[in-house]
Amino acid sequence: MASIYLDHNATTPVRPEVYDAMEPFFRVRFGNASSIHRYGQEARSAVEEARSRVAGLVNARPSEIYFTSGGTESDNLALKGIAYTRRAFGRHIITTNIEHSAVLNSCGFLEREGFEVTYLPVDEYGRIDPGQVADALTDHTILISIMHANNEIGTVQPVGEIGRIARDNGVCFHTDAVQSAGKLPVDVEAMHADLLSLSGHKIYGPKGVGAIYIRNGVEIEPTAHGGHHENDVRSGTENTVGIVGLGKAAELAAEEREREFRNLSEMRDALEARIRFEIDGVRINGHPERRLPGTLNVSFSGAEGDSLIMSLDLAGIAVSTGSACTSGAIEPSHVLLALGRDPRTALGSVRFSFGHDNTMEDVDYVMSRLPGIVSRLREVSAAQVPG
Amino acid sequence: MASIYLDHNATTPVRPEVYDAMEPFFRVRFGNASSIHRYGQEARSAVEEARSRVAGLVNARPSEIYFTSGGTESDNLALKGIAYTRRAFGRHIITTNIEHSAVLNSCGFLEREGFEVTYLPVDEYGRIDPGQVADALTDHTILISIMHANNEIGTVQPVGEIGRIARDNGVCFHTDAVQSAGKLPVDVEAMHADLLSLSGHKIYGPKGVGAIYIRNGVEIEPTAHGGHHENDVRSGTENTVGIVGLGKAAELAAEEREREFRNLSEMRDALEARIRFEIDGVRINGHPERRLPGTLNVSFSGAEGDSLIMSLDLAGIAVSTGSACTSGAIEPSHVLLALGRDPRTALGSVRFSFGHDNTMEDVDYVMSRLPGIVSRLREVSAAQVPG
Amino acid sequence: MYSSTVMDHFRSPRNVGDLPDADGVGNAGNPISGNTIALYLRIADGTVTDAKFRTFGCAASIAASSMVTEWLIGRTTEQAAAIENKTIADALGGLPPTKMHCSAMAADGVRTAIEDYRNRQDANPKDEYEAGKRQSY
Amino acid sequence: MYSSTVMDHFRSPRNVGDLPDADGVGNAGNPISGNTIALYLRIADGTVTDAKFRTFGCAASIAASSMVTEWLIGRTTEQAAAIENKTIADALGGLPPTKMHCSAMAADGVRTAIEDYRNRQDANPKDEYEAGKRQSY
Ligand SMILES: Cc1ncc(COP(=O)(O)O)c(C=O)c1O
Ligand SMILES: Cc1ncc(COP(=O)(O)O)c(C=O)c1O
Repeated sequence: MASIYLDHNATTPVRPEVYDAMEPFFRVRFGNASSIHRYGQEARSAVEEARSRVAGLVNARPSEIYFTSGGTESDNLALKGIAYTRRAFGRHIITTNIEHSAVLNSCGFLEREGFEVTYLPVDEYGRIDPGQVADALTDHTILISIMHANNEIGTVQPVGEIGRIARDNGVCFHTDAVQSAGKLPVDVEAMHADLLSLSGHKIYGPKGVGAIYIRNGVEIEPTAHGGHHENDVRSGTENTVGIVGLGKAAELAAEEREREFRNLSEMRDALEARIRFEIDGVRINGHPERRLPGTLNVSFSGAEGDSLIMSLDLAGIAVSTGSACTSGAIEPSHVLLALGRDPRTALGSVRFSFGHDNTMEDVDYVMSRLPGIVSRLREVSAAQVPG
Repeated sequence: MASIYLDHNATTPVRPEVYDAMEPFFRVRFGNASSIHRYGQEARSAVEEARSRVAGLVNARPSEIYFTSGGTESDNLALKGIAYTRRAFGRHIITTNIEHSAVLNSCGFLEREGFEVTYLPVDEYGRIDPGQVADALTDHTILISIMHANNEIGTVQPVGEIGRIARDNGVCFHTDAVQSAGKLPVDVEAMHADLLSLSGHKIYGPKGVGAIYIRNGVEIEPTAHGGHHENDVRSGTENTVGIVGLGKAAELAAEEREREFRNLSEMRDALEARIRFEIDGVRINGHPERRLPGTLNVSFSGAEGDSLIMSLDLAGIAVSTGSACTSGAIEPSHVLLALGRDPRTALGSVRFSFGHDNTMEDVDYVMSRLPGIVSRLREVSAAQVPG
Repeated sequence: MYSSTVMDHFRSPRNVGDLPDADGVGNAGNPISGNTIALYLRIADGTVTDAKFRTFGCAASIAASSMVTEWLIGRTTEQAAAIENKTIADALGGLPPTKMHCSAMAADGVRTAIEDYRNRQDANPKDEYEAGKRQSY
Repeated sequence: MYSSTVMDHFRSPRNVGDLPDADGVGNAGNPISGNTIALYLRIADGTVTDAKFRTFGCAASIAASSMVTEWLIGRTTEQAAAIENKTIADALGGLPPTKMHCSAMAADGVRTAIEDYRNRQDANPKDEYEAGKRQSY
């Protein structure tokens, strides 16, 4: 049976080059990077090499990169770490209503701890206007956290301009670049970013490892206290295997970004064109141009997302409704609602996300099955279709 | 050249069985465990199988096990999570002055946040008397956190009795079992533990993954907020590879614990006897009986620990001074000072920690080099030796 | 995640459609932001003789809807009115805890359809016995 | 972690020992809870002619101590007194930032030894020229 993976925004397989780089660190070069004997030194030098590679991906200095357990931890550290460090100066944070739940729920926690959070609304394409950010600033604003590219719809934010506003106003700027790394240029200088989150498993590295860029001189309260690892920003024995994998993945991502962009765009655009042409009652979610190359989010009126995914899965096509949802409860995506979609339309949406190993044949295969699946589900729900 | 690893309390190599279990999850079964398609379902079932195995190691129910990024995160979550959840009932925490820095520095953070922490002193062997714990309880005590076995000296605490006191007084009990798992019986029921920390890389699993046991019904504020993973206790895309590795490692640890205990004890006791017999001016740190099987911490008067380690490393023997120290600054171990050692003696200490692959020949090899190294360093420092 | 019965009913749902001259129609679920079912029943002599559905929802909702139509045919209105959410889930070989609400929706559909049938009966009793029996409740 | 020069001086430290009739002795470091050095100098005509050390400390401290004795022999007391921590670290081919304090301890040892020598000279000047020169400071 076909087995076509089109859910690369959820996670990616580890690339062979990455796997090969990691392999020796499981059993041979397995030392604790903080040990002073040779096992430790071998691990340490591998960790530092990986740090340079990650720094290279985002145009930072190696000393500004700290390893974490993933994008979620990086986001939590950025939000809470800055909030706790700067709370004497103010307790106001600005973000958007389409951030990843790692940012939104860190903000929720901070609100319960007495911080005030402004959730900026986006336009129908999911874009923030930098002017909105400027207008939301108060004397008490300590942090702006706005993602580079959205995981569900792929919309890319004008982070350079937002960073400029933050810088000019002496406010910290964090951006979640988990989805954009390896697909778009990510440059902490061009973005005027003070903090930036990355995750290994979205760029063909391993799960359970991520990184955070913290500009030299920006103080941060750790969220993981302990043995003073990672220059006292993030404690815990270094995950050498994961870090080496992330380093290698970052290197490949930087090298191949332009080619990747072209390939992913081509496949995504082909699928988008064919869906529009061959299926009625569809609506594309996200910005027409300012969008991640491989991401295509589509609403199919009258067909429910989970059923679509299940049917596609039975046909050997793996896609998702947007963010991998753990609760199992059906809830319309907060991102699609933020675009102004009605809940029913939001519920009938599917995200296709292309990756390194996809080909144009995959597009053909999807289009050999998708129209039939959509009409079958519409048949099942017929009386229920509004409009 | 010889290559003898005697630093298993710092970290362990991944065992081949563990490696084999993990291997398919990098590139083949690489799905996000929260995705609903088959890639996700494969990952999910592997994660749940691992959860059962970890539960088996500590006699818990699978639903009471949550995966984290390691022992440090588990400790942070236990301390801060309970502190934040229960602060309305009181702000007093009881721990010891020989805990791992993950616990001590989480406590330090909580003190800065307005909690009060009692650091119980230990006796000359590093033991806490349960009576001390009972005496330290106040009406405001919400949490007792006392480690099962100490990483530097191996001393084992009477956690069952301490847990009993906690239970009888309606106080939460957390124990850090990072070092004891796989070496001693670890049973959350016998310990009356409400929370318990584990780490993968100390039991021949991978680095960057750990677990926390949280008794059913114990509420906890997460430290990583996000996509509601791990039943909303710990967000972040599941590190399937690491979790599967931890599961397999836990299974092996449970199966082999008794044999491991005998082997490690035998080698440790042999090394201890020979050091006492063949080298003057030594002192063993830790409890003579209530001690981890593979751990031997020795002070060599007049020889400095870092130099000893470096010299042993040059001879192909990897050991450490106690905890893998990341600052590089020389500071006497807080654990040895807590035993009442003077700082100079504390600085002259080395921890040998045996593991699965060591043999009696390793003991012979160490003893063919150690006496010469100690006397050479004593010669270098001669005038400096006090007493 | 899902039992083979769920998958079977999702792949090949039974009794999809509507009954233009149904004796009872039940709508359940959340039409604004969730799954919905429309259940159509034909009832004769106090017994369900035909059942059809339309469902907008996840795989479990569709399977539960399909299963419930099969279950209904041949049941008395009393049996139907007393349906429990668990009955449907059990018939499906179980549902994940987070999907139990799908069987609940199907059960609500049944109860609403029976209620609709009874209301119609009350308004226009064509079966005195049935109407009488119902009054003894 | 360490340069090959550090490792060489750590493996085979030069000038380990003491000089019973030293002209200047320098103790530095933290005798209670840290590394310590005892540096012994023989000085003739304002020039270091021999140097020995005893050090309790990490590999970097021992290497720095060894290196500094080699550096000292043949230097004038002025040169010795003006020693900088960085001079020693550089001679060792660099030290990790967290180990710079080891070269600082060795430099302190030198300064203290020279001071001790000069104090002895002041108390019992056998070299008038040297004593006079010093007063011009
Ligand atoms: C935009 C964004 N931020 C953060 C995360 C969280 O990263 P991780 O899965 O590594 O915890 C994700 C993916 O899940 C994401 O898409
Ligand atoms: C007793 C103890 N607790 C906690 C930890 C921290 O675990 P990890 O290295 O997985 O962060 C360690 C080891 O470093 C330990 O020995």
